[in-house]
Amino acid sequence: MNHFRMEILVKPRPGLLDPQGKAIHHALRSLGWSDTQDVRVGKAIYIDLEAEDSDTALQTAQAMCRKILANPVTEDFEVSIVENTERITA
Amino acid sequence: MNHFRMEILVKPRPGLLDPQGKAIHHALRSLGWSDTQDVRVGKAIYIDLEAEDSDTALQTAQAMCRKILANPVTEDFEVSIVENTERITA
Amino acid sequence: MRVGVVTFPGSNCDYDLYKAAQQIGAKVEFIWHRQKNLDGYDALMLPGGFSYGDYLRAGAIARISPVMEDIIGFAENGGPVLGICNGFQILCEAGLLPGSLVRNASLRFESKDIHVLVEQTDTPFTSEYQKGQILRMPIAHGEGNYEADDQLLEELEAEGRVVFRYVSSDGELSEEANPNGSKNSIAGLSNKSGNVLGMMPHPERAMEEILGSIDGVGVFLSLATNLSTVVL
Amino acid sequence: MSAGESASVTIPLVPPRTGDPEITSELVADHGLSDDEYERICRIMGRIPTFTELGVFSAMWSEHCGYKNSKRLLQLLPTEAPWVIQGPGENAGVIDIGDGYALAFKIESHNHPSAVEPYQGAATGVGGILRDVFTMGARPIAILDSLRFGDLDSARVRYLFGGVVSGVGDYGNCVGVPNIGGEVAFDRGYEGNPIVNAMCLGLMKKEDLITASASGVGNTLMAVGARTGRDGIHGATFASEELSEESEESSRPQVQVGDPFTEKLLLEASLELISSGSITGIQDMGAAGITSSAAEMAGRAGNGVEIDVARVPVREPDMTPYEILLSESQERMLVVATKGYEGEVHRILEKWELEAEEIGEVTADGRFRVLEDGAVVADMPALPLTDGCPTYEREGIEADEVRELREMDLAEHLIPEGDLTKAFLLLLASPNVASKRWIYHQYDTTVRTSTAVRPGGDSGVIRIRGTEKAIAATTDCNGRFVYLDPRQGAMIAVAEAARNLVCSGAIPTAITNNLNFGNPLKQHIYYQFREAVLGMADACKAFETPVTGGNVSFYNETDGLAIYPTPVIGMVGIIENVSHISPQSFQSEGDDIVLLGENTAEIGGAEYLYVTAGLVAGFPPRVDLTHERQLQRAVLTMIQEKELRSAHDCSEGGLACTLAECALGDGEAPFGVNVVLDDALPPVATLFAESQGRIVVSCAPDRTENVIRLAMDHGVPARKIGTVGGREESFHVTAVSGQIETDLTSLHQAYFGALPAIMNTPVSSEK
Ligand SMILES: Nc1ncnc2c1ncn2[C@@H]1O[C@H](COP(=O)(O)OP(=O)(O)O)[C@@H](O)[C@H]1O
Ligand SMILES: [Mg+2]
Repeated sequence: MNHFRMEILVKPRPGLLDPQGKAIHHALRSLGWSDTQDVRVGKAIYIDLEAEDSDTALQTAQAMCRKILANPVTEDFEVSIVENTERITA
Repeated sequence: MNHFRMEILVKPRPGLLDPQGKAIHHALRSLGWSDTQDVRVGKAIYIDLEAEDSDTALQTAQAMCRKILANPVTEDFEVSIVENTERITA
Repeated sequence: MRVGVVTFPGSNCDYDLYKAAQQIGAKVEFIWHRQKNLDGYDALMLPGGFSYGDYLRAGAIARISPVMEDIIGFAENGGPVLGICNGFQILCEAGLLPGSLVRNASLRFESKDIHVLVEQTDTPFTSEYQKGQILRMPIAHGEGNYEADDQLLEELEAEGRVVFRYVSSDGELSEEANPNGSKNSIAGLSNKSGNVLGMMPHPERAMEEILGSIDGVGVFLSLATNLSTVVL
Repeated sequence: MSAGESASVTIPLVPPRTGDPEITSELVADHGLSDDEYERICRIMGRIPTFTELGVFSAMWSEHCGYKNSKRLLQLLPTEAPWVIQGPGENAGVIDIGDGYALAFKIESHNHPSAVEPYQGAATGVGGILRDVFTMGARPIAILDSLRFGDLDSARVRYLFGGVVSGVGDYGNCVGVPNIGGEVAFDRGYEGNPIVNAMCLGLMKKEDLITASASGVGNTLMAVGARTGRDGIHGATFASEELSEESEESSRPQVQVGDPFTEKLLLEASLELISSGSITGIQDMGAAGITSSAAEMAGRAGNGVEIDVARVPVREPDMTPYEILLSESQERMLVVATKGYEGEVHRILEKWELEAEEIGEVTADGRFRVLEDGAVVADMPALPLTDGCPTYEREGIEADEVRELREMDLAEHLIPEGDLTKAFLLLLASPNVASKRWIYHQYDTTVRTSTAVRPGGDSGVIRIRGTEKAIAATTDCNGRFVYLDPRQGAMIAVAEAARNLVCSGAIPTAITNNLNFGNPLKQHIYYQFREAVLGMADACKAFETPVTGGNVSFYNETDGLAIYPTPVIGMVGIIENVSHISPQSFQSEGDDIVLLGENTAEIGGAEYLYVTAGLVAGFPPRVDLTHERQLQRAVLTMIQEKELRSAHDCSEGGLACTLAECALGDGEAPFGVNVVLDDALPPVATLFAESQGRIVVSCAPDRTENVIRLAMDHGVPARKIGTVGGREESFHVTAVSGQIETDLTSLHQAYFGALPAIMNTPVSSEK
């Protein structure tokens, strides 16, 4: 088994209102960053898991997204591997 | 001026409590993903901005993080450019 | 005694706080978050609610409001500042109080009556209570889980800055009595000099029998007593 | 001139807009319009409508806005009383509560959006009902929510339930309006079709009442609040693909996202606008967006409106007039500013960091005219949009299977299978009976510092500062009863609501209702609808609680299977003096427990049948409106004369569960109970039947005689059934041939532990 750290980025679907992004945009502008055009806020989820290989790891993470991590109606997700270490067995 | 889309990942500091990560971890395990070892949840913030060049864009985003986007007591951040388009001037 | 209640966009306990301060005889005024110059106020209060929707982190955007600079100045000059709920969160974000308030351990908004133990009576907001007194009042928040590293916690405890701690109705510390997972069951906290107090529970909602408790009156009464001795 | 016919001789021609699709019969059908309705539209227009005009008509003549299939029956409801200031037809109903104050209140459904996206669906439902109330000039002072879901053993149902509760909570919590009650029921009849109804109460000085009308020719129409995006455009009637080739699914989201922070600003700004005297009308842009708010406001004033969509602030590029007119983006208002006062409107909105844009004006010609950058894209008579919608009365026939279920012989179920105590604890732990604390601990119930009775009691109570009064409110409906007998079930819903208010010390005053049904084009559904409306009308007359407004939600079906008919009653009552506020739980050891009303063997539709046999069957309990009236008068008198220590109405789970609730209170320090029931009935009936017209009261022993005499004076049967025990004692209820005996810890665990335990198991958004 290998150890993987997965990075899962969950973002609001384009076109949907993003109140968080709107409020942050407003704040950035009032701090003087007037060249800011748009802000969208999503989640970054890091999961450490064990899997046979990277394909399995990716598939597992995707299944997790569909089942629980992302809201299929309002969010899109992206999955990638940020770390892959062979497990040291004692 | 160039147009940049910045990706800003804000994560809870290692060692600090992450109630959301803990809850997701618990849920994943009870859904049968028992090979999951750790879950951390942060924010993914996407900011569209105009800047001279990519260095300026990165610096701006970092300044935003220090000023407001991340809480220095509990969070770390990472900044990168995910899109860079030259602006078409009319 | 002139008390200012600061309204940020999204504050929703400003009126409640106004009424509570008025009940103990204070002259109360609302301060809009863009106001500069806070001359003439004897105490400032930051109310609960959802300033800027708490959309980034609770209190993070309110912290950059124009009024905050003067509030920080006021506090540094020893002026009494009380932050309740969102007000507490803003004080932490602004650095007037250490640590931060993160999502409740349950991940749910928690709204119910809780009990706190009064541990410090040498602040301008708690002098009318007895040490060891148990108070009952409502909480209503989603991010009240007090988070600090071990070093800071040690410091806070050593300096006696934990003013209120969550306990059961008979004064016991326990996991069930801690409604949000706060480190060391911290419900309320003061700055080093004691003039700034942040707390998650709502004393302004425990001011009349008809509301279920009058245990919050002491907070406002303490302030009135302290200010009248200072001013007169 | 009657609605529907335009008197103008010259018919304004509007050239087709480049890029808009051609009007074909498919397009008309996709807009949910029948051939007859389309012909009617052509007659009204005097020509073929443009694409934009078709969209406007289809929205205004949809079931949702036009009340096609309900209007005629709704006219049978009583709507008048001396205390009614505003009946149906406005954003919210308004009643006079004395001392110079008026109460605005209304209920609204968000069932379909919540089935798709529970969190946002519920959140935006709360947002909409808040706006309906504050656009009357009233400050929202309380929220209630009435919810229905399938059985909680499904992970998807738990996901829906959890999402809805946090959606309701987060929105109201952020805006700062206390939740004071509501209801929830779980039954396979709602699987796939959750019901999410939200009710709001608002308080105002009588003189601050403002209505939503576009009065004053030449006044300026302003769009206020959030920007317009492509949210929920024609959600109900239009399939997105046909709109244009390049519009992919992702650019046309049906889900509306709520922004409670903007709502809070909008609330403050609106109330400031209203008191500034710079506006003559204001309305929420709810269903069908700018179209319905503008058309309704024009209709009420008998005026016309002209709007330039190019001036509407938008969130996305390249929006067409069609999209702008029909967008259902949240947190937006249409305001009619008095000519010359636009600057004042801007000033107030700027203070609250919100946008306001002048988008048109009130005209004298009675037309609904839309421009795009000066070019006319729609020009139609305004009145037929609101008043010209055809209405239908249909034939209703009861479904055979319902009659069979109702007439099912239930005798065998009156004999308990095993231990009565076990059955009782199971019943008490059923999510339909168990404590709903898991829900309302997620709702701020104490903000605004006026909540005298929080959720968990018979009704929520808000005191009115500066007066001696308080307002009580409740929502009620047992869908199983309505399913088994719609007329009876609807009467029970009204009776129970009134009983709940009375138990809290309030005089039932008026109702708002939310009629949740299946597809009205089906005969058996229309039957349910008609019978329920008739039952509601009778009961409202009996209780003198006029209907001041409400909402109809049809088409709550999945795979052809409809929900139980669920006409939710939202009732408000006045408590003359805050000293009359009465708790539902026992207060003192040694007090006597008195039962008002009679136990019967009416087990039909009871939760006991569902829990023990999975059955929804039998005749629902009979409701005698005269008895209910007398019972309620009696209890009110007892409360006002300070004879009682507590009063609690009997409902789901029957008498045994009612006694348990009285004993447990908020769970901190339960009382023991010693009750002996001598009814000549099978114990299952005595303990668990949900017979109507019963209230359990407790009083100091020296008041018992008086209480019983007062009841008799009102013609209400009453008897002492036992005493309140000590904190160390047990819960002991004896019926003629069986008994319940359990310690208080088990009682507590069953009642308070049930929902948290269920909701600690995983949820899933997957179907
Ligand atoms: N079930 C009902 N009983 C009585 N009046 C109703 C009912 N349903 C709707 N109404 C009234 O019809 C009018 C139109 O309702 P609706 O379209 O829901 O208004 P809104 O603009 O608030 O959505 C409202 O005044 C409402 O009170
Ligand atoms: Mg409606």
